[in-house]
Amino acid sequence: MSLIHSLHVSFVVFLLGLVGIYLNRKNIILVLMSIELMLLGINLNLLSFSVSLDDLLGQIFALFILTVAAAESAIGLAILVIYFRLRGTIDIEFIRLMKG
Amino acid sequence: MFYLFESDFLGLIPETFLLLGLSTLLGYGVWYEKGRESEMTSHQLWVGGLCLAFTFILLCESPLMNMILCFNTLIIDGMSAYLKALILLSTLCIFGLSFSYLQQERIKAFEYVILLLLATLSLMLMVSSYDFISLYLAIEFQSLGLYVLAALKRDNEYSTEAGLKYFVLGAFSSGFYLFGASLIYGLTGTTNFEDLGILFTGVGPTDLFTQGSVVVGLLFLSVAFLFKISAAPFHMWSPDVYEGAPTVITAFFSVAPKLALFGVLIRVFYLGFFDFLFSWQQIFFFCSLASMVFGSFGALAQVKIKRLLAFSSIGHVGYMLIGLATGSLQGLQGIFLYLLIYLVMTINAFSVVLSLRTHEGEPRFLLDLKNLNLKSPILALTFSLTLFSMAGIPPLAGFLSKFYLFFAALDASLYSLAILGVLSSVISCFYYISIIKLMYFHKAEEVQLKPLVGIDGQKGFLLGITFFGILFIFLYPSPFFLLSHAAALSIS
Amino acid sequence: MNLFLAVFAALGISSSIMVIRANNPVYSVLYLILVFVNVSGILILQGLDFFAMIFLVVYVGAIAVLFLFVVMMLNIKIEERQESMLRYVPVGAGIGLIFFLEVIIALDKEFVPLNPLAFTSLDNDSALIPEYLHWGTTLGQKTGIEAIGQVIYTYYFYYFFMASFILLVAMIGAILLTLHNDPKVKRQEVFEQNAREFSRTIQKAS
Amino acid sequence: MTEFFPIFIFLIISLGLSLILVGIPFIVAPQKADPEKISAYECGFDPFDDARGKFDIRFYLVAILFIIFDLEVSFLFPWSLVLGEINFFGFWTMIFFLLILTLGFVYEWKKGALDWE
Repeated sequence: MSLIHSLHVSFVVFLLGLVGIYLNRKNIILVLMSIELMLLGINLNLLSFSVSLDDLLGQIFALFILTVAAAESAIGLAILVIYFRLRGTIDIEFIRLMKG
Repeated sequence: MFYLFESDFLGLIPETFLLLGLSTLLGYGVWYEKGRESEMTSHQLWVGGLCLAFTFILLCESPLMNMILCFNTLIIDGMSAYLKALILLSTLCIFGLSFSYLQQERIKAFEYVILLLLATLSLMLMVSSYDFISLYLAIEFQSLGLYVLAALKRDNEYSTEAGLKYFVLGAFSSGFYLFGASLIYGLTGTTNFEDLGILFTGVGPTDLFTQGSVVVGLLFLSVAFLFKISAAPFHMWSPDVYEGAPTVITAFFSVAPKLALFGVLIRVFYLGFFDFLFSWQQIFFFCSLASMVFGSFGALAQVKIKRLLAFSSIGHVGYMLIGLATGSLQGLQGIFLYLLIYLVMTINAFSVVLSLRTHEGEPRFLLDLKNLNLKSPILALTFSLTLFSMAGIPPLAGFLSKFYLFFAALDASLYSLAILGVLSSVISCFYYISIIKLMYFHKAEEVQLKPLVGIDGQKGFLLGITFFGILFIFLYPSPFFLLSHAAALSIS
Repeated sequence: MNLFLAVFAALGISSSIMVIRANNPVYSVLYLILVFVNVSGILILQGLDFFAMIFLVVYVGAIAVLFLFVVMMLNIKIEERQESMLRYVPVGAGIGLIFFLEVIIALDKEFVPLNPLAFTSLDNDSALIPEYLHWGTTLGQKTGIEAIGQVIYTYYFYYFFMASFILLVAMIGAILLTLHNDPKVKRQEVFEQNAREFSRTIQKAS
Repeated sequence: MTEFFPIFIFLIISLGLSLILVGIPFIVAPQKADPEKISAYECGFDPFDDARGKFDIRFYLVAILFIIFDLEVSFLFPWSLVLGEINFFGFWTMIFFLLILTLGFVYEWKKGALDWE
């Protein structure tokens, strides 16, 4: 029975990651964090499926999602740092250089 | 158990060669880079191009044509060989274009070549991946390389902003893809396309399975893929990224990933979920309609060259999605043919844009095209013929591919798609011809004409080859028909 | 047992809400760490101890530290005005509800239909999900980490190679983007300094 | 799950101890805060900027490389346990993995990312 509970948790965390990307006007770091939240939700989802199906494939998928999430956040923060050094700010409303 | 796979590495010879060449290039580059950065980049470009040429030869001569490798995580068949050849050719053309570009833009990072080779390696592995995990790893491997390439010019605000936007949307669409894949894994227990195909055989719309969240997972998967090929409802990111990234990288963006992602789309939806045709056909039907309309109408209001090319590539994606929406082998063959001709046209268009360079920098606005026919008449002629073929004027290559796709759509009785395809290509004719009018008939006010920087050898060669292809493909198209037919047959 | 799951789940969800709503980025990073810890707690309850520890080591140890680094490096002003989220509530809640209900209802209804047993007793909800006989524990005692280790390096070695390529690209990309060694900085070349000989440094001027 | 009980008790004790140590001064110590006492002391003047100084970029690069090599180590854990059962094929797979990451390490060393000026 604990599968459905952990599924609920993983769906809510995934949804909050989704909401964090769309509905925030603060700064880009929050977008990167909500991407991490999304990947965390998916990891939990896969692991609870793997426990309920009693099969290893989900755990292997989750392990590789973990490595890709780490590499991705490394690159994302690298781009963010050079963007900050150029523009002095990372508020979302100033990232509209190429409008129209 | 371990004796099963002796021939596994036989099938992967092109990729292993590319990997070994890559690592030696990396070692050579970083060891001898100290004093001579700019020569190092051109060295790397030449040796990288040679490495790609050898991989192409190895690919054509590979001993195994149809095989499932590495404990059914990879597959090698007609389609993957065809698309790998196209990917290698497109990267070779990009290398050709970037010789003069790197000097003019003073990009002294030799890693540009390494990252492009890594991206090609990941595209080749993506095309032949056979389940959700290897597909996800290949997609991430490719997009990580491209995030960095998009943000390569660290001192240019547009490039870093393009890299940031591409990163956020790439990570976002991978999140969608993973959610879909985890749902499908949760309900079927397998991530392999072949097992999924076997599991779902004979599943009709009323079956128990299909009401459940397998369709939800499928929806998430298709949304993620449509995001990545920037089809219509999810295309907002691509004009900004295409405009911000360095021009050669924009050329790479608009050619190579689209090739691989269409191969992946075909692999997932025709091999794994073909029995769910009733559900994902509507998604592609709607998206191809929307992207044809957005592609043509969006381009009307454009002022900058690269944004216009971005919208025209959205339009081309819309035409290719027609082939997917048909669900028939003719549609597939139409897609493969269209991919080949799209590759030729885009390389030609980008090499023309790159050779428009004047001494004080790169042209960004369409107005810089003014009275090009006085500056260099041949370039103006080439560009206008390329634009005609993009619009689909009969004797040129673009017409051949569109003609074939519309016939496949009519066979699969998707009449509205075919009609709207013709209408949107008429609208796209309008804005293509407006550029040609700008080149020929607008008189620039200032008296002296800014002379263009000379076109270097590699770019001239590329211009000639692609121009020849656009003009004369109509005379002898049968080898390309046979190739795309063989590729399409391997999916049946 | 269910109590712990409920506690971890509640803490995890509330702190992930706070990650988005906190106005000071340092607070949101700390809430992110709290989410990671709670999720690894849930994993321990499900018996995946290797993953719980790897989550703690990799997610909390490395990624959250990186986020803290970047938050400290870019001196981000604290959000003074707490712009009201009420504007988004109708639309956001609507979409969120549809998405959430659709997936949950779809999942709950036919979660694992393969077992015909489940349909005979449709009335009480608990019988719908059959409790599995965990063969893993009854037969050989293979812990989670050994099971994973046996499979990753032999059967799924292709994914393992792809993971190494991804790490390579991440390393090259991060260095290419952030490293700028300006030539003006005089660097200590220890080997050259040691290997200096008298004859080569002092030349007779005449 | 019972084998995790000792760890859980250890967790509870450490959590409780730290909360007590943090909580007691709030309860016991006198709290008489007035604006002057709370504001940051800048020898009489009010501070221009918040006290947080900016980090240098070198620290960032070390954090990134830590993540990548941390992941490499986390792949070594299961390998070391099952080396007996995955005989030579598993061994050579890990060697290839380490080879690629040493290639990255050589690249980073020669590029000067580890120098510390």
